[in-house]
Parts: sequence; structure tokens; C-alpha cells
Amino acid sequence: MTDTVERKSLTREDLLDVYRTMRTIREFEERVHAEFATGDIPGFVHLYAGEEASAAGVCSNLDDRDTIASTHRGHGHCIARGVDVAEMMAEIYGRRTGSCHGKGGSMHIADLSKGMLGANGIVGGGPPLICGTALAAKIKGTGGVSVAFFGDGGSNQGTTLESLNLASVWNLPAVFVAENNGYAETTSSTWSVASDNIADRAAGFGMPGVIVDGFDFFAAHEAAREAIARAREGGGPTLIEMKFTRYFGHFEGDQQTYRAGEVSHARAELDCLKRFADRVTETGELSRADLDAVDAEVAALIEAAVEAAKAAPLPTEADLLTDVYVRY
Amino acid sequence: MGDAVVGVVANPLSGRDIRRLVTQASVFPTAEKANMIQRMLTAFGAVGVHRVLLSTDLGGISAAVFRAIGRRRGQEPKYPRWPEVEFLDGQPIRQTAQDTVDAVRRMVTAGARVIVCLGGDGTARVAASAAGDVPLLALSTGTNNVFPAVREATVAGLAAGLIATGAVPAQGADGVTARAKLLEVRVGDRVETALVDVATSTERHVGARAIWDPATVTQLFCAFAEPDAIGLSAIAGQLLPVARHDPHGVTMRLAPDAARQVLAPIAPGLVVPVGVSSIERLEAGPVHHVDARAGVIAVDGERELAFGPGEHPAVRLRADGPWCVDVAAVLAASARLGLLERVRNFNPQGG
Amino acid sequence: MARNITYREAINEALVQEMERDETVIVMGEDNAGGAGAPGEDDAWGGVLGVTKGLYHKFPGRVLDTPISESAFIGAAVGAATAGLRPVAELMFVDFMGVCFDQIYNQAAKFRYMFGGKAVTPVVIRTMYGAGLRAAAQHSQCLYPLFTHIPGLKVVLPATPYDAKGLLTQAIRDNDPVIFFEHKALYDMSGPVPEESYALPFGEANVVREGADVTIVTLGRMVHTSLSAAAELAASDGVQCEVIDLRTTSPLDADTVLESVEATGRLVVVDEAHPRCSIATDISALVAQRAFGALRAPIEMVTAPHTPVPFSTALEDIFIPDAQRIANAVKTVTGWNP
Amino acid sequence: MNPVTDERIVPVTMPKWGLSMRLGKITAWIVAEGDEVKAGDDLADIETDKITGTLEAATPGTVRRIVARVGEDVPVSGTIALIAPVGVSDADLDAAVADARAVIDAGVPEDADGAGVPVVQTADVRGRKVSFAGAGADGDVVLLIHGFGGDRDSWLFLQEPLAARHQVYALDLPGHGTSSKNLVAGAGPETPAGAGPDAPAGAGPDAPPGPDAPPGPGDPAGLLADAVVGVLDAIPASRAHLVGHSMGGAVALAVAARDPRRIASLTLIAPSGFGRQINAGYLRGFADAQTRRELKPLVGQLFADDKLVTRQVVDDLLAYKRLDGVEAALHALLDSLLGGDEQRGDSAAVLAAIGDAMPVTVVWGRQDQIIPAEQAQAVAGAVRYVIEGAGHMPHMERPVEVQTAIEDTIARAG
Repeated sequence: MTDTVERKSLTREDLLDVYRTMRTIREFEERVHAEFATGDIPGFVHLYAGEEASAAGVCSNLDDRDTIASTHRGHGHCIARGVDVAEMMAEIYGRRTGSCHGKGGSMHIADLSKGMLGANGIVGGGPPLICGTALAAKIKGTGGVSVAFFGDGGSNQGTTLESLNLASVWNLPAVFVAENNGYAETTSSTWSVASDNIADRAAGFGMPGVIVDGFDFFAAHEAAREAIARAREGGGPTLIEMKFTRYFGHFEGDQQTYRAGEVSHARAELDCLKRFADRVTETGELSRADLDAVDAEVAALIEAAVEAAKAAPLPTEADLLTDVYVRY
Repeated sequence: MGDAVVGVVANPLSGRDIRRLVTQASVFPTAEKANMIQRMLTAFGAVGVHRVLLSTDLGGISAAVFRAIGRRRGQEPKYPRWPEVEFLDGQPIRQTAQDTVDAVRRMVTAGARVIVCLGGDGTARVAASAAGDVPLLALSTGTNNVFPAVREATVAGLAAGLIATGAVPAQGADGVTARAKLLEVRVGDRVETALVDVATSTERHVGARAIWDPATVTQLFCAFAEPDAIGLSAIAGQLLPVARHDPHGVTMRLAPDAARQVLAPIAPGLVVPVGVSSIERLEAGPVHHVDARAGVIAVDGERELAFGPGEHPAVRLRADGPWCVDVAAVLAASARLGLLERVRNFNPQGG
Repeated sequence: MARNITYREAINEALVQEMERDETVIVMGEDNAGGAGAPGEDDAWGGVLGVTKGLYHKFPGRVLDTPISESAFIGAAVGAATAGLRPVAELMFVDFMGVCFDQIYNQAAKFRYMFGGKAVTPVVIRTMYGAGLRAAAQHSQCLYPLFTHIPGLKVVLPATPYDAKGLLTQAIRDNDPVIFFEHKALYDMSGPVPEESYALPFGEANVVREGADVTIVTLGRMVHTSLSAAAELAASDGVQCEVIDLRTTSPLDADTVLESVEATGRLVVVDEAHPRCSIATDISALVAQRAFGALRAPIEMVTAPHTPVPFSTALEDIFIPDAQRIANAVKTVTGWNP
Repeated sequence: MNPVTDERIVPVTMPKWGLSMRLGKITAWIVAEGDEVKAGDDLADIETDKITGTLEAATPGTVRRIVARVGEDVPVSGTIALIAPVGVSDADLDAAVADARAVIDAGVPEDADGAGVPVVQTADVRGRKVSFAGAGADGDVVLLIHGFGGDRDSWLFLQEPLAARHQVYALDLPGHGTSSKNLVAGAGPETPAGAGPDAPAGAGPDAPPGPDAPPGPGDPAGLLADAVVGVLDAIPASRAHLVGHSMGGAVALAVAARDPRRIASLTLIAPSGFGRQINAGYLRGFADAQTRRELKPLVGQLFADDKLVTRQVVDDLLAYKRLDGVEAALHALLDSLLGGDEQRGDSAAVLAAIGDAMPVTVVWGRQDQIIPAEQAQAVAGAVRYVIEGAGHMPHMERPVEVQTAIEDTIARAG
């Protein structure tokens, strides 16, 4: 193992940032869940709650040179990449002040200036794109790494499998993060993923594949740290499978009659925020008061985001025709 | 229904941890785990095992065996006889080590006379903790494997079957089963066991579990240390080898800048110099407190227990580890007894 | 200075000049060099019909062979475009869009709009189209209407070597995703092309022949078939056809079409694609809606039939619109007597 | 096939208007069979792929036969009509028509670009490529200098006729035609912005100017004069007659001022710099125009009769304007030509400095909409021709009269 890329350990500030990220995602999603039920939020909304450790664990290893591509369940990745939360909320409400001026919605929040190549309404849409951003980083010599998040459903798409192959053939600085939350819509991954473990497919593409407890921030962070360092050093792509479950349905409104009781078990026993808080307070790295302060800060942030979103103007008819092309 | 019962537990997650990424460790495919069980079923059937209790999993191993049984249904004459297979379902599967514990407990309760365990050191350790006095036959399908044997499953299946049917008595004088040693770690009221080694690490979190950076290891306790081992026990194996059947173990303090350095394969694909500041025999019985104030305890190469100031983890070598089947000894006994000899027209149904 | 080179050479020259001019331009596609990983030459083909020949050695590291994985590498070109490169990806035959269309129409085309104007995706997808090489149903189609339908894409179909170079140059410099259609039967066509770089703007139709009697609107290879028909008609019947090469179907130069029909009062649309939901129907609808008062005869369309492209020489020759069918259509509109 | 034996039959042939012309098409016959014509009478309107022009009668007589039909492509020098006295028999005429038809029907021979077509040459002027083409083997050297946005093809009606008695060269000024487009000081050959890492050291825009550094960015006109001198050196010509149009007239003056002994005569056609007034809207519009729709009405302003502007003329100009570097070059020149909406240069002062070192002629189209013909009065000491029925491009609209002016000027130089 080479050591040309520094594996720095997490400082107190890092841990606070990580907790803030995961708490912000959780609060954001719980709030969207509640607001959706009131009927104020249009369209399809897919919530990330339960999976926070993956977004935070991976993105806490990234910097300005790096790019991620996300999924339809993309709020967590956006927040972990630093996309403005108020603009995200406004976008979900379809407001002109939203990240995409109300033209994208929940499934298309993006901020290329933050290395966030977009949530994506197409399952398996992201992996080919990050092959491209990784290629650009490689050709331009920026040292940037690109990360594709996709789900167990996306893992079965030809686009994803082709991208794993291409990334290996071109030896791209890429990391493929399979977020296996157990269900593609209603369909169990134990049924739909023939290799059962998504990570097992990595061997077929000549890259390492590892399974990580997706509820454990430290496990996710460490695996991502190694994979990203390897990619930065020119070692090529890695496939990481995060195993966990989502706390909400496929989309808001899903009655989830296909599920058993795993959510209450996960919330009670496995929850990433709870585990993280327990761990860092046990080790004394952070105090309960530190965490409470972050909780309060995040609650205020989300409250303000919702209030601002509700009060924000809607796009106008003139906005309908703009930004189709740079120039036409 | 007879009482020649074998339990088979297979860990679907073994062989997939971060060492695939950091040390190019091998991948053990799910399909091969399922194939191993099928080869064992043939061996079990050949020596007259009545019933097999098989753990269920979400990784696809039990599902593959189930499909194989389905394909045979109605076409049995074309295939070698398999025992009846009972799938231990009905319990929630958590995709954690607890699944292995639950399965082994059910096998013991259901009267298994031998338990075959497919996995690595970690799987064997967890299975052993639940097996009580039922002999264990650990087969390697993992990464960092010292404890389980790398054996053809058919041969292992014959050995397990001969024990289960009583054709080779488990407690006979031939040494076909023997007690392994055990390392016990206590941190407050938390207890973990290890079959090979216990290490203290300066890492603060369990994280991705595996240990691959020797600089983080400060203290090492080994139940045995073979010179040809892979993993942390290989460090001791080159300096003060201890056999599985020796009554004692070995303990060391490590420091990267120690004068004494040994080149050791501490993980697959990782041969590194390790500084050893002290090494001594570890006798069974006495309690050793670890030096570090805070850190993580790794058992059999996996970080399991984090501890903080005031917790003072304690390690003890015990002689009363799990009973383990010695495949070579079983089949040697079988040879002496002529158990696999047959006359023509032998009817296996009459056995 | 202008000298005669082929359509293939014109495309190659545009690639060379743009790659020299801008180091962010890269080229990728199946066999674009040819021979990656193989024991022989490593610029063996230069594309399946030799269009990218010679680039590999001229621009080390910027001409990438790809696995046969259109989704992955077309998507990679799109992704790379968002990250500061100007990739020119080759989709060998447009018929293969079926295995990568998502990356084009759901990703590249929509980024800018979906992301509220925050994305720029300067990707060019070069692709071969058209019948005439006995390549049968899955290697001969004219699928540009499908791309033209998608907001966010620009669709370009050069008919001559001059246009090929200038339009490809513009496509590479353009900041929007461009689908660049190359007719495989035109690659050996020769014509005058300046040695210097130049960019032809999109959305400007080319009046390739002026005439007062009938407007023929066409594109791609059919420009030449239409010109043949127009020359024959002028000689035999004295009918003067104005032939308009659309050059780009998105953006569309509606004004040139409408101005011409306003003058001639008669329209024949000639399109090698199938007749339904096509450029032919689109132009017909445009004129019917916006120049109805000028029309002195019903609009005629000359297209391929609503069948897959056949293989046999005997069938493909009648599948492709020819000058005789165009001339007949022109005679129909000139002879119209209400 | 009988050769035409009756020498009284004078064929009217398809003219060759420019080096690249191979075919012409009669768009209208102005005369009919039986009409009497005198020299200079209009015979027919002829369209080439470059321009539409009117063919004038060279000899008087009766138009006995019209050979070429309207709309028909006729090879250059193919017979399109026969002029003959009444005495020539119908049979002889029919035989001549048959011969002529055979030529027309045969079309353009494959090797039409054969001998006699001048080879294009290039001169290297301070690292820039300057293209020029010559015709004619004997006589004085005449160098034709086009104007703003033009190229050597603008002399298509003049170069060959003049070449009958002179060595006639036409160049493409830097920024025009096929010459280098880069007018930026210090840069050698075109080095694109953002050139790749493979660009040779010193060739980039950052390279310091050498001892022979060309004029700075504020003096692109000086660079044009350099190009003319460079072409004279490359021909090589120790003495030459210069013919300059519009901006090219000012360039010719500048060259003459640098070395009056080398320039035998000056013919200035609608030269710039002899007054303040100019059609700045045209100049800016031409430099800015991006589409045919924008360009066509502007180009029409160049001519007294804007119907001369064919689609091909506009397309060729657009093709030129779209070459990399042209837009920048035109704007650089524009800045040197215009101050506000007025002309910046002072050609009268340059001319005064030259004094009477050489004969000077000025030619202007009466209907010039770019630079008013009145400015001809400011060309002190010059012989003046103001041509009716011509705009800013008399050498295209009235080439015969311009040719006469040039020949007279050359003759005055002795």
C-alpha cells in the first residue's frame, strides 16, 4: 500500500461537520416527509433518511476537485456536498429561488460549482457521467476523483455495469458506491441482484469490491477514504457496497406493504446518528452538549429553509422558455 | 427420522471486507459457498447422515441450495442421495454476526452432533461461542484465516458425517476431536472471545473492522502462533511459535521503532516489518490487563470493542475452547475401521 | 485556400484543427484509433470508416478507444463535457442510439434546463446515418427526427465537405450538446474546402440553387438528389426549382423556407427518413401553418416508405428517394389544377 | 463538321470573368436575331457563379443567330451568338451554329484548368503568408490591391484583359482572401488563442517582437503596405504600377510614399482618405454581419445596381468572413479606417508628400454609396474618371472603362 495520499484522522471539527451533515440530512428528510403529507410539496420525493452515514462517510473524504453523481434519492448527497439547504428546500417546493429555479425539483437538484452533478431521475443515469468527469480529471491532471452513488436497483442497470467496465479499462479515478437499501421500489435486492452482494460484481470488472455496514459512519468513512485515496493515486476504481435500509418508502405516499418490521429495528438498534453520537461521546471526542448545539442549529436551519421556501415566489411564464440552450 | 444430524452454517458476508480494497485480499463467491454445501450434502448422504440443518441468509447461499434441491425433486435416481435438509428460517435475518449465533444455537437445540461452519476466523469465532460442546468443523471461505481449514468440502463432509453418525466416535481415543484454546476479552460488562489472537489498536473506532496497519497495534495476545500463519499471529509465529495443541499461548508488545523487527504477512497481500519490544509465553488462566488507556480491541483480526479511559480491558487465555473436528484424524480412523469399504450390490438404504 | 477534399477528410481536418486550437477537445469512440490492446498497429482503423485516422498519433492521450459500451462512453463524454472538456464522441451508427439514448436525451439534453441554467455541456456526438451501403435495417436509418424532437439538443446534417468542416467546427465550439450526422454515402464526395478553420453557424439553411417556380426543402444526402432533379427539370421542362438545404434541423431556419415558399408558392419536401413524424412532416406543417396563403398547390413529400431499410440491392434502391420521384413530385405541384 | 469558312461571321463568345470561371449562363438576351448592334451595346445578361454581368458587343454588325438558350450553361469561350453581315448565307450560319452547339453540348472539358491559369504564389511577410496570383508574361508589372473585406477575385473582370499587355498580379492583403488573417502585432503566423502545449516555443502571442517587428496594433494599415512591398519583392519587381481600390487605394499611396521611385503609376479607384465622409454603417455592418440575411443588403450598397449581387457573391463573402481570424482582422482595420463615423486617414497629405513623382489617376463610380464620388476632387493633380452607372465597385460594374483608365495611366508613365 502506498502512502502518497495522506490519510488524516478525523479532528474534532471534522466530527462536528460530519454530525452536522448527517443531522441536517435527517432533519431535512423528516421535515420534507411531514410537509409532503400536508400536500404543499408537488411531485415525486424520495427520502434518504437512514442512509446518512453513506453520503457523509463518502463526501467527508472529498474536496473541491471532486465530483459526485447522485440518484433520485439525492437530498443526502446534495447536503453532504454542501449544496445550499434553503435553495434545496425552495427547489422541492418548486420555487423560483430554488437550486434550479424550480425547473428541476427534488430529482434534479444539482450544483456543479460544488462538484454535485445532479440528482438523477434515471436509475443508473449517473455512473456513465462520472466516468466522464473522472476522465476529465485524469486528462487535465487535477487529481480529482469522481464518485457515482447508485442503489441496488441501479446496480442492475446496463449503464452501471458498462461504467464499471469502462472505468477499469480506462483506469479512471472513480469510486462506485452502491447504496443497497434492500429495495428497488418494492422489489427486494435479495431477489433482484443475482450475485446477492453487489460488491461481488467488482471482481468481474477487475476492481476491488467491499461491503460496508452502511449504518456505521466510521466504516463508511474508512472504506471511502481508502478507495478515494487509491483513485487519487492512480490505482483505479473501487466498488463499495453500503448495506442498510431506508426509513421511508420508495417515494412519499408509498404505503410500504411489501416491507416487514425492519425499519423499527433499524431505527432502534442500528441508526447511524445514534451510533455516531454514542461512539464519539464514549470516546470523549465530542460531548453531548456539542451534539445538542448542532441539533439546535440544524433545526433552526431547516425551519428557516421551509419558511423561506413557502414564502418564495413561483417561477413565471417567462422562465418556461429560458435555459434550454446556452445559445440557440 | 434418525438422529445423525449435522448443522451447517455459512456466512454470506465473509470475504468482502475492506481488505479487498487495501490489500488485494481474495474474494470468495457466494456461488462457491453454495457449491461447497452441495458437495458436503453428497458426502453426508454417502455416509448416512439423516438430516442437515442449514442456516438461512440473504446473501443467496441457502437460496442456491434450495434451488438445487428443487431441481433434484422427482429425479432422485439420477443423483447421489442427499440427506433431508431443513432450512432454519422463520427468524429475522439482521445481516450481522447475531445471525450466526442464532443459527448455531438452534442447531445445538435441534440435536446437531457436529456443526460445519463456512467462513473465516470471524465466523468460526462467533459459531464457537454458541456451539457449546458440539464439535465444530470450520472450513475457510474468508480472508484472514488461521483457524478454519482450507479443505475440500467433500472430504470435510465425509469427516463431519462420520462423526454425526457415530461411525467414528467423537470422544474416542483417536484425537478425532480436540478442544481449542480460547482468548477471552472483558471490557466492563462486554465480553468477546477470540480463537487466534487479540490485539489492541490505537484506532479510536471500530470503523471498517479489519486491521491492516501494524503501526496501530500495541499489544498482541495469541492462543497459538504458527510459523506459516497469515494475520497478526504470524508475527509471533516467526519469533516464538506456539502450536494449536500446546497448553500455552504467546503475548507481545509492539512498537514501530523497536529494535527487534520481524517481517510478517499480517494480512493477505501485506508483508511488513513489525517492531516487537517484548515477547513472552502466555499461560492459560491469569488475567492480563492491556496497557493502553483508550483504543480498540480487535479479536481474530477484526476491531470489535472500543474502550476508553478507566475501562481497563482484561485478556485471559482459556483452555476450554470449542471442540474441533480433526478431518485428517477422522478419515484416518475411518481407514483403520474400514468404514468406507463396501461390497458390490451394497444397498445404501439398508445402512 | 480552398482545394478539393472529401467529406471524410473535411471532418478529419475539422477535428485536427480544433484539437490543435483547443487542448480540451478529445475524441473517443469504438475503434476511433483502432487496435487498442491488440498486437498490431495502434491506429489501425481510425474509426470504422477511417474518419478519425491519424489523430491518435497527432494527439497523444486525447484519442480514446472505447469498449463496445455506448451507454458508458457516450455518458462519459457527456460527463466530461460538464467537467471542462469538449469531447467529440463517435456513436458509430445512429442505429445504436437504442443502447445509449438515455445519456443523450435524458442527461445531456436536459442538464441546463433541469439545473436552472447552471450546466454547460459542450459535447459533440458524431454519428453515421443513411441508406445506400446495403447495410440493412439496423445500420442504415435516418433517425435525426428523434433527436430533433428533444429540446436541448442541436442536430446537424452536413451535405457537403465544406459544410461538414464548418459545421463540425461550430459543433465543437458550441456550448450545447450537438448531434452531428454524417451520411455514410457522402464520405467519398469531394468538394472545395478552405484549409483554414471556419465555423458555420447553426440555424442557417443554405439555398443551394435558386429558382422561382418550386421550393424543394431537403437535407443531408438528399440535397444532391434534389439538385439532380432540379437540373433535369430545368433542362427538360424549364421548371426552376429553389433547393434549400436545411443543414441543421435544430435549430431550424424557418425564415428561409417560408421566404422561398412565399415566392414560389409550391413546396416539395425531400427527406430520406420515414414519412411519419419526420422533418418532411415538420416542414410541411410549418409551411401549411405560416405560408398557407402563398401556397398554390398542395405540399408534396418525397420520403422513404414506412418500412425498415431493406437489404437487397433491388429493394434498397427503390427505398431511397431518387431524382425521378422528386421530379414527379415537382411536376405534381406545378401541374396542380384545383 | 465543316469549319467556319466565312470570315465575315464573328462569333460572340462566353467571356471569362475571373480566373475560376469555367461556365456562364445567359439569364436574358437583350438583343434578338436581326438586331443591328454597335460596339459597346449590351448584348446579354450573363450569370456566373460569382456575379451577374452584362456582355457588351466588341464589334458592330447584325446579330444573325442566337446560339445559347436562356438558362443554359455555356463553357467559357463557347460561341453564344453569331454576328455577320446580311450577305452571309443561312447555310454557312447554320453550319457555324452546329459547331457552336457541339461545344456547348460537350460541356466543360475535364482538363479545363490547364495551361494559362496563373499559379498562386505566396510571399512571407514578417511571418505572415501573403497570397498573390499573376497573369501575363510580358510588359510592365501591374499590381492590383483590393479594398476592405475584398480579395484578389474582385479583379476578375480586369486581370485577364490587362494581362494581354502587362504582367498583372493581384494579391490578398493580410486579413483577406487566402492570406494570413492575423493582424496582431508581434504574432507570426496565426497562432490560435488557447493553443495546445505542442505549439512551438516563440510562436505564441507572448513571443517578444524581433528587431524587424511589424507595426503595432494601432497600425494595421502599415502592415498592409508591408505586404504589398513583400509581394513586389517576391515577384520580383523593381518597378510596378499600382492599382488600389478603396482602402487598397490608401495602401497603394502608402507604398508609393515609402519608395516613390519603385512605383511607376498609381490608379486609385474610390480611394479612402480623401475626405471625412464615409458610409460607416456599411463598414461596421460588413464587419459585424453574421448571416446572409444581414450581409446581403450591405453588399448591395457596393453596387449601383444591387441586382448584380447574386446569392453566390454573398455566400462567398460569408465563407470568407467565417474563416477564423477574419472578424478580428476586419475590426482591427475598421479601427484604423474610422474615427467615429468619419474617415481617419489623410490620403491627400500622403499624396502631397509624393508630389508629382508618378502619374496618378482617380476613378470613381458616380453612384458610390460608400465613399462619395465628390471626394475625387480632393485627389490633387490626378486625372479623374467619374463613371456613370457604377457604385463603389466600378472595376466590377464597368470593367471596360476602368481598364481604359488603367491603360491610359500606364501609358502616361511612359
